[in-house]
Amino acid sequence: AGGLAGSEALAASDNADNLPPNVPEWMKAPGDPMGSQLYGTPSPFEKGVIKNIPDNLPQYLSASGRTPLQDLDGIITPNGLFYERHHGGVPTIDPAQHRLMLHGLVDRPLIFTMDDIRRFPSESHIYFLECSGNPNYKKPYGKTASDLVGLLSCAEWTGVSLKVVLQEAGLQPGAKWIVAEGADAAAMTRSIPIEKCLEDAMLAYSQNGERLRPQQGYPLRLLLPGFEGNMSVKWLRRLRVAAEPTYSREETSKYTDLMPNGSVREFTFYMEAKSIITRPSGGQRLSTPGFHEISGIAWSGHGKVKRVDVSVDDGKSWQEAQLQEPVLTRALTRFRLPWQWDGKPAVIQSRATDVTGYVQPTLAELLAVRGDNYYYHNNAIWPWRIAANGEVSNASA
Amino acid sequence: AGGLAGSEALAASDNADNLPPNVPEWMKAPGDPMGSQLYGTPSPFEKGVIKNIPDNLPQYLSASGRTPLQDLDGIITPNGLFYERHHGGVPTIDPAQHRLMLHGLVDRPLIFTMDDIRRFPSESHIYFLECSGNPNYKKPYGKTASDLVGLLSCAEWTGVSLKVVLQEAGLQPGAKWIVAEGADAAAMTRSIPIEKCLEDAMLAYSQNGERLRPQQGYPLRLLLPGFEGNMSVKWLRRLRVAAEPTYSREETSKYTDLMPNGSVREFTFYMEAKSIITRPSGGQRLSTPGFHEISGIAWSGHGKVKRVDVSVDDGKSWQEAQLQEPVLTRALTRFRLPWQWDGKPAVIQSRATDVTGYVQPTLAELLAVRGDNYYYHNNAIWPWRIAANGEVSNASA
Amino acid sequence: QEQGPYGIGRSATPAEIAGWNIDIGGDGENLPPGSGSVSHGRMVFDQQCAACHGAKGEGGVGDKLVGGQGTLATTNPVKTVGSYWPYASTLFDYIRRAMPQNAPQSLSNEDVYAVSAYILNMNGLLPADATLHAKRLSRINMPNRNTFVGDPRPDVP
Amino acid sequence: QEQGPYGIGRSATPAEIAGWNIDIGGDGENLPPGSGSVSHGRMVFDQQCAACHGAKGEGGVGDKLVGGQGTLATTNPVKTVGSYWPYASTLFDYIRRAMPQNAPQSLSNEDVYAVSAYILNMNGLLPADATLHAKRLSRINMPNRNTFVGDPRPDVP
Ligand code: HEC
Ligand code: HEC
Ligand SMILES: [Ca+2]
Ligand SMILES: [Ca+2]
Ligand SMILES: [Ca+2]
Ligand SMILES: [Ca+2]
Ligand SMILES: [Ca+2]
Ligand SMILES: [Ca+2]
Ligand SMILES: [Co+2]
Ligand SMILES: [Co+2]
Repeated sequence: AGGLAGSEALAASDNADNLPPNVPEWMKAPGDPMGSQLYGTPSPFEKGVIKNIPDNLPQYLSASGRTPLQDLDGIITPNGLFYERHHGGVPTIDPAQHRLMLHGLVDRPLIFTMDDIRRFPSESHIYFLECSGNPNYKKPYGKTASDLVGLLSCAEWTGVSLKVVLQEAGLQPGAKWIVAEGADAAAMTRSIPIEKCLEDAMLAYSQNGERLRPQQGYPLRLLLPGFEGNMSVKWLRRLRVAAEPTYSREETSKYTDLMPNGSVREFTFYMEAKSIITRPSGGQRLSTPGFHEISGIAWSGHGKVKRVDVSVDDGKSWQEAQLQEPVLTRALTRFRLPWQWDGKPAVIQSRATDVTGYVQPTLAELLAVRGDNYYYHNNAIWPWRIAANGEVSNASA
Repeated sequence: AGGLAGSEALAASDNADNLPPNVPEWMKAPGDPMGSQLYGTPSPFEKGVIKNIPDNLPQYLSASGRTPLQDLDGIITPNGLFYERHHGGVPTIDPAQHRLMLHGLVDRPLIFTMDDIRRFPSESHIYFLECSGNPNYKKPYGKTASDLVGLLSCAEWTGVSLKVVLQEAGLQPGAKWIVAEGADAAAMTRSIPIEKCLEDAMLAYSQNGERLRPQQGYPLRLLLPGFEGNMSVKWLRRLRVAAEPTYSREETSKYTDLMPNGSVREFTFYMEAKSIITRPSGGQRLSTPGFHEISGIAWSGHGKVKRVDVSVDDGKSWQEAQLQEPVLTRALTRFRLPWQWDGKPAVIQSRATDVTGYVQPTLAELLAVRGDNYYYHNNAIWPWRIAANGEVSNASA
Repeated sequence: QEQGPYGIGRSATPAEIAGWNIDIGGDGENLPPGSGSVSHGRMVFDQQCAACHGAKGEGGVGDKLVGGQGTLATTNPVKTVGSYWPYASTLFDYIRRAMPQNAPQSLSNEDVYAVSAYILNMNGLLPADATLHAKRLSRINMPNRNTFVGDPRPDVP
Repeated sequence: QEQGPYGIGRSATPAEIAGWNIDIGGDGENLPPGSGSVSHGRMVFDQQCAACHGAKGEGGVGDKLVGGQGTLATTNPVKTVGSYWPYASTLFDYIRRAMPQNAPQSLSNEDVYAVSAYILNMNGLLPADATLHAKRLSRINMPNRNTFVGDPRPDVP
């Protein structure tokens, strides 16, 4: 799975029974019967492609598991590998007993069943979700793309526009914020500006076609495209329309950004433009000099990715990468650049520019302004170092 | 999961411990710890959303399992629910021992490892795949959308353009067909016109981000967008460039279309424009008169869907449905129409038109020309009957 | 109060809203009646919190809850309720909804007031003989209250 | 034979290609040497095929292999090797690659010739004393050969 190296070596160490001119053994006997997996799973040979969990977590109720970005292609994250971050474990919710309450500055406080929610007009969009602590600003930085920015995934979401649901209740004058609450053991609570709620916020119940996974908020979650992932409250049970934010623990103690002078930025919602090369990337190895495609993902909370530039000479020069169509708003965008590796040490990196003209900064530029006590919203360029033997490692580590 | 009815009833029969004003039990104790599923699975409450397998199959080595379309939203099929059709079971292939041989009318016959294949420039596209026998033309017709057209799924595929791989070997003059062979127990063999191979054919290794599932051809499959699914040969091990088709059993005995006069259409590759309403659809029930969105999927092997019309009065009048952007070439397109159900019996149906101007026909129109011995390429409109109690059933059954 | 455009959902009753709405505003809005003393809070803390947060709130599996004042602009900032949090009301809100982590929403309002009082006391923000209630909690002046600013990004490059 | 544009992959040797290329053309191209008689084919069939296809090829878990000639334009068409298949060479190709279903690619070329001969014989397309080999197989005139036409769609609406 995902290795760039070693298959010729592997094959050579195997016996050659299955290699030409021999007929491989799996053609000489029937395979597994149809329906042996009523809900399919990956090949046993992909068993290493799982969520990436730090080895040294103090506890697992409030923790995160990362998408193995370096093993994935395209822009869709399969649901089984979607990143996880939660604060009180993953609740097991019976959808028939789940309710969404909508109250506060509305004409008609309402309670909805899941079937009610599904009766509203629906919409589907491919959006990324990213945790804002992805990663923080302090060394040691991770080894792989997943270690660095694996709190990032992308899926096709289906649900109802929050605006439509708000209209059903009728917003009252003075409605400026909506406080969203999850039905988990953390009763996760975040305040969202009303502008976002009326722009592109969704109440999502499906993810890549099927119903949300428990780890992603089954049976209902808020989805705020381009905002830090924590705000897209999972297991959504309550929306309170208010004049002011609630100043919850998650928007004061956490998810605020400490500057070197001790001042703190609050309500820092947007995930700014970012990109990373996933192939070749840390932990992989180029098997041979010669042609290797450089491929990665780019995204911006502010809208579409406009361009991605790639440097293969440690930032001295940059070439524009090709973007895979369709380039979608607030979705991952796959970029690619053909490359001939001459077998010499090299440093490669990517740099995204979004529709607003914003250009992804270097880590040094971020640190110069923000210092390394700043914890969230690190959208630095992550260069990879390629050694003469083809091994790829984090050039910033 | 996916029911349109009964949640109020369900909730009423449950005790009210978890309903407002009470705090539900899943907020009062921690949920499952992060990482308890290193590869995630759906909620236990979705255990009924699985592949749909006919109850009376003679055997399971050469058989099919259908996507539960009526339970899905959007256009992406999650990999676990992607439809299955194979002819010798699902082989378990070690990718390190898998080879692709490319030979015949080429300058340089070549053998590729999987790592070789992955070194080529890659591309990603969202394409549907549909089995051509989806369904056949004889009664009884199925009860649900899945029974009718569930041999249909859609994913984001990543791989290399077949054209690029062919250029690596160098096509010789006279190359008109490519014969593709699978490494399964059926050694599945199909002939593909060279034009398709040079247009948009792919060798795909990833599906919705992760590597192909075994049921979909792990580690490598051919992908022929818009052609009948059987031709997108799975477990691909060999491509022979030839002057003529091979007339394999699968392109003569099967996958040919018998006309009423006894003549047989062969090499009928394209899947023509088609659509179906998935919600409300057979087996579901409208819980109450009032607003219900009509939602479904449309697709065409010839390119993009141009429009979908929906009738709620048994075909007397038609309204243009809204298409979910982005509308992609040879991908599923989600359509929607707002609808107020007055609580009276009704017949609803959808009709797709593609970029070529082709309009999806009725079953009667198809039968008039093709008769019911014709087996494949049934792209009929499937109307749903809604009873006064809200129950939805197949109006053609 | 006519119906909404789609006629979907049913009215939420005041009792239902009251049962579910546990949000406390920054200014103490929606704080419940009741009160709790620092000394009772110490008992609650020792029994139900210290295992994770340390006997003196110095941290463990759970966050450090005490100290750090004056460190925010240093190379080793220590962020706690006392040094970092802008609103004391958030303490009541968060403990009630999420703590103790093994049994959230199990404390009475009185115990939440009490244990909040004790944490504030350990941070030097409430005298040892104090009793906390809605009005008093709303008036507590958190040291870091005025360092919070809005989002000036893009700040780089 | 210089390299391709990307220099990826290695040359396939003639022996490797021969080992893997089991495609037979409609005109018998690539049929291997060897031969098999109808009578030997009956033995192979009885032992390795009849369990699934019936003692006389009338079908079972596996397809019906015999009969149906003249039924294609009726309301009950019976599609078999004898009534439907345009090329006899396909029979050799398919049996060799996929049958018996429980052990594909286990028959010798001789046995494939033989059992093909027997199936053709049961369909009245080969005399009982015949022996099948590449040349003879290529020349067999399948009854349904000339009803195959191309794809005229769109045919409806
Ligand atoms: C079983 C372990 C455990 C127990 C018992 C526990 N906590 Fe916690 N507490 C935690 C963890 C873990 C966190 C961090 C949660 C997160 O970040 O999602 C936390 C966070 C907190 C915070 C927020 C700190 C910050 O700076 O953001 C407060 C306040 C708190 N707990 C108070 C309490 C009180 C009061 C009690 C007892 C009534 C208690 N805790 C019992 C584990 C525990
Ligand atoms: C274990 C069961 C089984 C055995 C044993 C078996 N077959 Fe089959 N056969 C099948 C099945 C099932 C099919 C249909 C496969 C499909 O459609 O994918 C089939 C298909 C065929 C077909 C194609 C029929 C058509 O009309 O397309 C031929 C020819 C055939 N078998 C010949 C043989 C011969 C010759 C043998 C013995 C050497 C044999 N089979 C042994 C199960 C079997
Ligand atoms: Ca072996
Ligand atoms: Ca690890
Ligand atoms: Ca109960
Ligand atoms: Ca069934
Ligand atoms: Ca206020
Ligand atoms: Ca020829
Ligand atoms: Co008490
Ligand atoms: Co023999």
